Amino acid sequence: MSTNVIEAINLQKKYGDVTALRNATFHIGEREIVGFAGDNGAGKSTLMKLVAGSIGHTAGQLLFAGKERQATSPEQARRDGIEIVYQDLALCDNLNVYENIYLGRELVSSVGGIRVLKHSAMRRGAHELLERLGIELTSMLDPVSTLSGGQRQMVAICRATAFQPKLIVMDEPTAALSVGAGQPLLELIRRLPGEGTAVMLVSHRLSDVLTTCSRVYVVRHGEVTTCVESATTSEATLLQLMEGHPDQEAGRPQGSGKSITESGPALPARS
Amino acid sequence: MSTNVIEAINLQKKYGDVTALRNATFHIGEREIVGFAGDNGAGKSTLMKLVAGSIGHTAGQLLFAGKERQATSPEQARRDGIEIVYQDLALCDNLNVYENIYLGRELVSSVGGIRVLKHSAMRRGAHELLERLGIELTSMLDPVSTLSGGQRQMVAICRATAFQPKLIVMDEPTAALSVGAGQPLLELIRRLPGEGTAVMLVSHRLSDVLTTCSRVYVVRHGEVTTCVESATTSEATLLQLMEGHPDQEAGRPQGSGKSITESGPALPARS
Amino acid sequence: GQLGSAAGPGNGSKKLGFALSTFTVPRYVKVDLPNFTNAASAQGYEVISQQADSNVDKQLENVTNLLSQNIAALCLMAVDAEAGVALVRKAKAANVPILAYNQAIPSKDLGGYVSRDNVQAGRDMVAAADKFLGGLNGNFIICSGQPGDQVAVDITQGYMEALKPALDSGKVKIVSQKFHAGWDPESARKQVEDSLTAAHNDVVAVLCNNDGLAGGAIQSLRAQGLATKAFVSGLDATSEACRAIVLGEQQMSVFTPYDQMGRRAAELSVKLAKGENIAEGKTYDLGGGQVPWFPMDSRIITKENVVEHVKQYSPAYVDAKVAFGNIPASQLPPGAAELVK
Amino acid sequence: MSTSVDEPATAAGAPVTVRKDPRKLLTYSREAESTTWRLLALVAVIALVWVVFQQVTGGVFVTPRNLTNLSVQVSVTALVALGVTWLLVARQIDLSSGALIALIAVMIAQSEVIHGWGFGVTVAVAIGIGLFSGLVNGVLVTAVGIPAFIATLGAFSYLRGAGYLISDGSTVSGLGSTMFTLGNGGLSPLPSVILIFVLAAAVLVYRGRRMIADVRRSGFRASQLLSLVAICLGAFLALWAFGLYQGIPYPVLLVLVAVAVASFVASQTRFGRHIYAVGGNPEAARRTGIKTKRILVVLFVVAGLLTSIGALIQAARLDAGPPSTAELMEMAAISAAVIGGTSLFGGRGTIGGTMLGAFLTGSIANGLSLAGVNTFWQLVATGLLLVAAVATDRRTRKEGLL
Amino acid sequence: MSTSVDEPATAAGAPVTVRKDPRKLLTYSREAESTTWRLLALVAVIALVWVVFQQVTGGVFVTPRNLTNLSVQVSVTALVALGVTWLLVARQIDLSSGALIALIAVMIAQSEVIHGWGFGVTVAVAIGIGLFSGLVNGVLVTAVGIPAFIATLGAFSYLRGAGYLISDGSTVSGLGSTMFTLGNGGLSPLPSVILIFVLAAAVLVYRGRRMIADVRRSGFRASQLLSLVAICLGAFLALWAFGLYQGIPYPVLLVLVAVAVASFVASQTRFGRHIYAVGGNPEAARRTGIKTKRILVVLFVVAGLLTSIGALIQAARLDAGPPSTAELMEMAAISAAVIGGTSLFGGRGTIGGTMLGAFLTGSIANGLSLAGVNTFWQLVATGLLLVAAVATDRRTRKEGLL
Ligand SMILES: Nc1ncnc2c1ncn2[C@@H]1O[C@H](COP(=O)(O)OP(=O)(O)OP(=O)(O)O)[C@@H](O)[C@H]1O
Ligand SMILES: Nc1ncnc2c1ncn2[C@@H]1O[C@H](COP(=O)(O)OP(=O)(O)OP(=O)(O)O)[C@@H](O)[C@H]1O
Ligand SMILES: [Mg+2]
Ligand SMILES: [Mg+2]
Repeated sequence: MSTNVIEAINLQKKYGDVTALRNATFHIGEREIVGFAGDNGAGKSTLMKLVAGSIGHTAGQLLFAGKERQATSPEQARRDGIEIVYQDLALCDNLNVYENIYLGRELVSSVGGIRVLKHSAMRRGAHELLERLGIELTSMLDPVSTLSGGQRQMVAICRATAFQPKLIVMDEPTAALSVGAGQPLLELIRRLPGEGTAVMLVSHRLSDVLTTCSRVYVVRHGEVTTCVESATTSEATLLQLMEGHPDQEAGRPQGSGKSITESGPALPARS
Repeated sequence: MSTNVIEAINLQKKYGDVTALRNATFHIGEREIVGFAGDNGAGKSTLMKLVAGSIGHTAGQLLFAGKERQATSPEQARRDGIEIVYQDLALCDNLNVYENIYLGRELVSSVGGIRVLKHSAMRRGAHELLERLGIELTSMLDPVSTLSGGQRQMVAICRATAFQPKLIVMDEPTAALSVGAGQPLLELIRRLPGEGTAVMLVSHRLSDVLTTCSRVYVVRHGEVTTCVESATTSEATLLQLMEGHPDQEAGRPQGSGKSITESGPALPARS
Repeated sequence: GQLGSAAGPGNGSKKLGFALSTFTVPRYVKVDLPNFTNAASAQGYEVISQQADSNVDKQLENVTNLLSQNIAALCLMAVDAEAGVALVRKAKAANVPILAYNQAIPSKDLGGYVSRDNVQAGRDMVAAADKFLGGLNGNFIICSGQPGDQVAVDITQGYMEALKPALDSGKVKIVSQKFHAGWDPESARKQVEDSLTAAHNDVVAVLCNNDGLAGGAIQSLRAQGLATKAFVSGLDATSEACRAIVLGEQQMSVFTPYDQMGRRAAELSVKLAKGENIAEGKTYDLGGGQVPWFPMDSRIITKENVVEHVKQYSPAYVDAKVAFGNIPASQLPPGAAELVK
Repeated sequence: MSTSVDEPATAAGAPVTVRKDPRKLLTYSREAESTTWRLLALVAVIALVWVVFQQVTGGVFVTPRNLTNLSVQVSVTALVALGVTWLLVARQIDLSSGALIALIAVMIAQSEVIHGWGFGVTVAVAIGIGLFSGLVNGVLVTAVGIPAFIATLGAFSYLRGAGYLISDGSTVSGLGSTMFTLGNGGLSPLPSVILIFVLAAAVLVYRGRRMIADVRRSGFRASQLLSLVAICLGAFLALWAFGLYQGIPYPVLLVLVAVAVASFVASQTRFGRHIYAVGGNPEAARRTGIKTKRILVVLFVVAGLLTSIGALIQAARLDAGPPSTAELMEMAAISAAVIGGTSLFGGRGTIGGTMLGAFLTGSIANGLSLAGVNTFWQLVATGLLLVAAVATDRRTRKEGLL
Repeated sequence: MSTSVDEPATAAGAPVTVRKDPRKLLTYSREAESTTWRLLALVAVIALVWVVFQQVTGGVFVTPRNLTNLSVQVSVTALVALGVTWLLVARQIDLSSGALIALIAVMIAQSEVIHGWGFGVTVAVAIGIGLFSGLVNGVLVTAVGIPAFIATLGAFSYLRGAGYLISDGSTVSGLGSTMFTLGNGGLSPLPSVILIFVLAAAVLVYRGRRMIADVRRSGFRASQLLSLVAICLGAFLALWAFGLYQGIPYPVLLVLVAVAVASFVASQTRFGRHIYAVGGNPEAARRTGIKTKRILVVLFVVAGLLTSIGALIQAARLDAGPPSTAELMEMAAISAAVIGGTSLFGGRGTIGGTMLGAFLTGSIANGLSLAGVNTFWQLVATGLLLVAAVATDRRTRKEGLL
């Protein structure tokens, strides 16, 4: 299991009396694209935030590259090579496009021992990153608060994909994107494993999830209930798994999709 | 044209040197569901905000029920019976679910001449509204900041649909909704004309737009470029119109879709 | 069961209240209060003291709190004369006799009044200026203390009274008069700096309500090379002022023997606490009634008597090192050098 | 792609047949719950401070007489802080309270003593000035678009200056007897005791019933019981202090009325909700059609009104109109609100918290003064105690100790 | 369904073949542009105030001597306001500046006069206290979680108390000659003129080149030219004032250095960007891995450092360490920042704006004082002018008059 970028065992997150997540057990292999599907409020974003270290879990284990982390923090996650596109984007509204993209990792050059920002290099870099996604913004220099919903989302995506991380967590990256902008993103995601990056993808566009990911974990009512191989799963099956129809609950998937629980190999013993 | 809920003629919106919208001409008839499709940054949200009065236009005309409004304001729009689901939701994060839904239109009962809030009536009302969309929230009493992305969106939708308006403007209402929650919403939207409400729907899910709306306006680069009938338009055509392929530009739609410009009746003279 | 009635003379309480207006002027902590306390404890009385940061509201709370501590008599240095009336009324209601200290209170319910005459101090400063300048003539600057502070108001009133003839005849012109919140020296420095600019340095005297303000004023005079040329007055004869007097940058400071004043007030308070009569001849008309009055003489500290002053009040009140340190022996008045050693 | 796949044991285990989210549905507000804990923590901190002072002052602190004094000493700050709390909730600030009190106090003295106008006219003048000054602040902020900090800082200066100008820097004392009574008199002990008893009983019954209903619905919550206990204790202390000394002083009575009205408005009226909406997300509130500017103007006017009532009390207590009065009152009011949990960034704050905040700072000042601590040490101690008290409060809540 | 459909003329008209968005692509930042206008408006307001005072004072206001005085009078506020600006940008506040200046001034006097320590040691002591006090504030805010308002209000009280305690309430005067020179001396006129000339030339060349490049890329913008003009005017005034009177005073020199360093840090370093990020969206900044707490601590420490430099100037100017000095300095600093466009809600604020804000309030105080206005009227006028100046500033920008 040492090849897993990340592994979670019975992860739990409570907000006071509210259990947002319980019994979340999953793993992401290196260079793997794994989807997470679930209803609204199922706990997907909570899970993603736990992985990115922006909140801490209240029980269970979280292992990065095989090593357990008791207390996670965003800094630690960044050092571990984990990037995330938050559902709420987490942009600094008063900063401009390239400042947001390079936030915390600004390009600097040393001038007489003092590290000076390379504004124009960052501007160019941001431009290139946006071009990878096939878009152009009216101004790289205005605060991102003046951008449209989709444009803001692209900025957040650029930030996460800019620094060749080991794992990118994407929480609904295509929600605000038009079809025209969504496709290049999905293609980009598919290219990422080739660049050494694993991806965790949360999306309500089930077709995107199924066509992009190798496996899909189903999150329901705060639990990671099952895992399916996307090659053998239809949208309808996935939907049923998400909504938890009684027959699905018992572990008998309908349609063409197969729950890996039944078809996959037995669980290897964990060291 | 007096049956139009709203009509815009050459509407323009400039933010300083940035022209977000120009030459926007369109109309929404009574009990009509009209879609607006366009790329990211095309100007859809700007258009919706103009209609809802939360920003003012810099040129052109905006007519509500045939009457022109020079200066619009959210209060005026509400009085005109216009409700909107903003793309950024515009929720008060510190208020709870029912307070957000009833914000500005709280239910009150008169106790000795003083209007006292009917908290439990609002709580029940909010519960019913959410049930219409087939959902349940962990707490109606917690600030909406603790809700998931999709749950927040539903609150915004409930707020817009709660008071039998004449026109509901929906800016990407399904963006954060799961498939399971999106379907009931689309059904609700389809029911709205029956209740006397017209709908302006912005969505990047083109299939939703085509199956729900009678007509779709295409917004591109800040212009409302064309209008198609959804019955005769395929997703692919719509996409091409949005992206503005050269052959579309000249007004020759491809595939099965037909631009109303060509097939529809001539423009009636405006009085 | 009103606890308040338990207080007052003859109830056997051995506590005296001493409500001061501020501690930010050094004399109160260093001279008045210790002398008062010592004199009172010599007679077996404990002193509870409060001070009000020159703030009428705070003094109201102070007095209320003192009265709730079962004191036998209250010695009150009012922040504001008029506002003191209500305090006297409160004390009387609680059956506690009250002695006004340093500051008159226009109430006939006072048991007595121990004072320095602040108006007189103002007149003294003008008289000194008259002497130094050889006649009142020219442009004056007035630096007054905290707005609303009675000491500031009274001294300034003293200036105006003494200057009136010269002002009326046009021989003296006041180019600037300003009250300074918190008696802030930096604020005084700015005032004098700006006034010098406005008057093109044609200023012959700066009358200051206390030594701190004088210190600020001297700095701006120095910057224009006017220190030692223009007349500067102050109040309290602090170490700082003594130094300036030695250097010739300040001509005089008014000083009241606060030690005697404190002791006197303690004696009188104890008498009041015991319910004894303290009427003794002099009375003060407070508008509405005469009250027994115990005036204290102020003295003027100049280069001539500054060494004597420092000798007498060092180290309790002034610091010889601050007053005379780092000054060339040639400039030191006789006897000063030994004090620094 | 990895082929080994984990599967949580539960999924293959016992089948779940309900569609409902099995996660606990909350029938109470966690936000309100945490606010309650914050208030309880503050009560505990105040109790701690009291115990310490009771020791230090040799038993003088917790006596009916001193508690009565304390409650009166706190009353002006409490009234001003009430108005400031709402302004802070709506993302505004008011730095002019102290100067306004001074100006009004001067005018009260002028009216009663110099002009010989009666109590009624004087009150009208006082309140009129308060309302007008609030209106000016509100208009400057909303119509002219000056940040509240600057608009009220300007007022801080010009109102204070006006007070000095009108009084010519000197205090006028000797107000009329009605005015004097307003500041120094009170309800006599018997009706006071009855009033407190009735009030406390009403609150206890109302809250007790709600608690029982809540216990049925969502189970027992310690915070509810503890609040009841705290209210009982408070009522008992009030009964003891006011009953055994001189009854409820009028200033305290005014505060009680203001608090009751404000609490009602905050939680039971549209206007109250809109204040919080404007503070939570001004743009969203505006877009919902709420007249945000009008609300802000009203809030400034209300702050002016409460300040003018405070000024009446202040002048009446001093029996004079000193133009230098109420220095730093604005700071005292803002800190009371902030200590009570009001955010300077808007959207959050309760009236109860502000009252406790005012009581905490008032207790510290009163205790240090009673203990006869040297002033300089008093300044140091005030600062340290303030920080320590708030730190204790935060810690307690953070670690769920209370 | 309506069958009549509008179709904008353009769609059927001339075909567009480019995929590029035909809407203007901005090659400049509108945000920066509007900030520039705001600063220009402030400059205009200051100029207006100057013209008025020049009339009222009969020509004394705009003289080399008075401008030199003014610049020195403003210097302490400017230094303190610089640190406060960053704190405000990062959503914090510092109410302890005035008290800290007093404490440090007292310590400077103690060190030089009582202990006879040299200039170097004294400076070290002063700066040490400033840093430490800032650190305490920072730790209280970040580690203990006390709101900055309360933590620094506590410091406001205990630092002032400490100053009184150490000095026992009395002022110690007669500092060493080096210290005295620091506050009262300056660069002699010739090097001053050269320095100003070189500095201004450098700024003009740098900005001029950028302007030319910008004109090529995105066309001419009036704001750029006007800024150049404003800089020229400022340099000319400085040349005139300092050249004809006594050269650049050391306090002003210190301010210049601080402003240069701070501007560089704000715009050209990571740390600078992170301050704005933390203020704009603290949670987003934290999630991006920025050590927000560390940044806040550093900002409090920097504020302490700048305040300690201000205290050195203050003590040196007074040649003494009065424990009562610098009352309300914190308010003066905060208002300078807010007048200069810094938001109390974080994320927005410039150093240039703050300097102009300090200059505006300083000019008003100096002008009123020169004009010999009575204290009470001065208070009224200060308040009214403050409000009027900021209102003019807002109006001008709103209506695009400037
Ligand atoms: N800070 C919080 N405090 C309390 N409850 C929270 C908090 N954050 C999330 N929750 C609750 O946790 C549950 C899961 O939320 P989460 O955001 O993880 O859902 P999600 O699967 O991402 O949903 P969506 O598809 O709508 O984004 C929700 O019921 C939500 O109300
Ligand atoms: N406040 C503003 N200031 C300046 N420019 C703005 C502002 N708001 C929007 N714009 C610009 O106007 C254009 C249109 O924005 P709008 O939000 O209307 O797009 P949209 O069609 O809704 O896009 P999306 O699908 O991404 O939501 C964008 O280029 C955006 O940058
Ligand atoms: Mg989510
Ligand atoms: Mg949009």
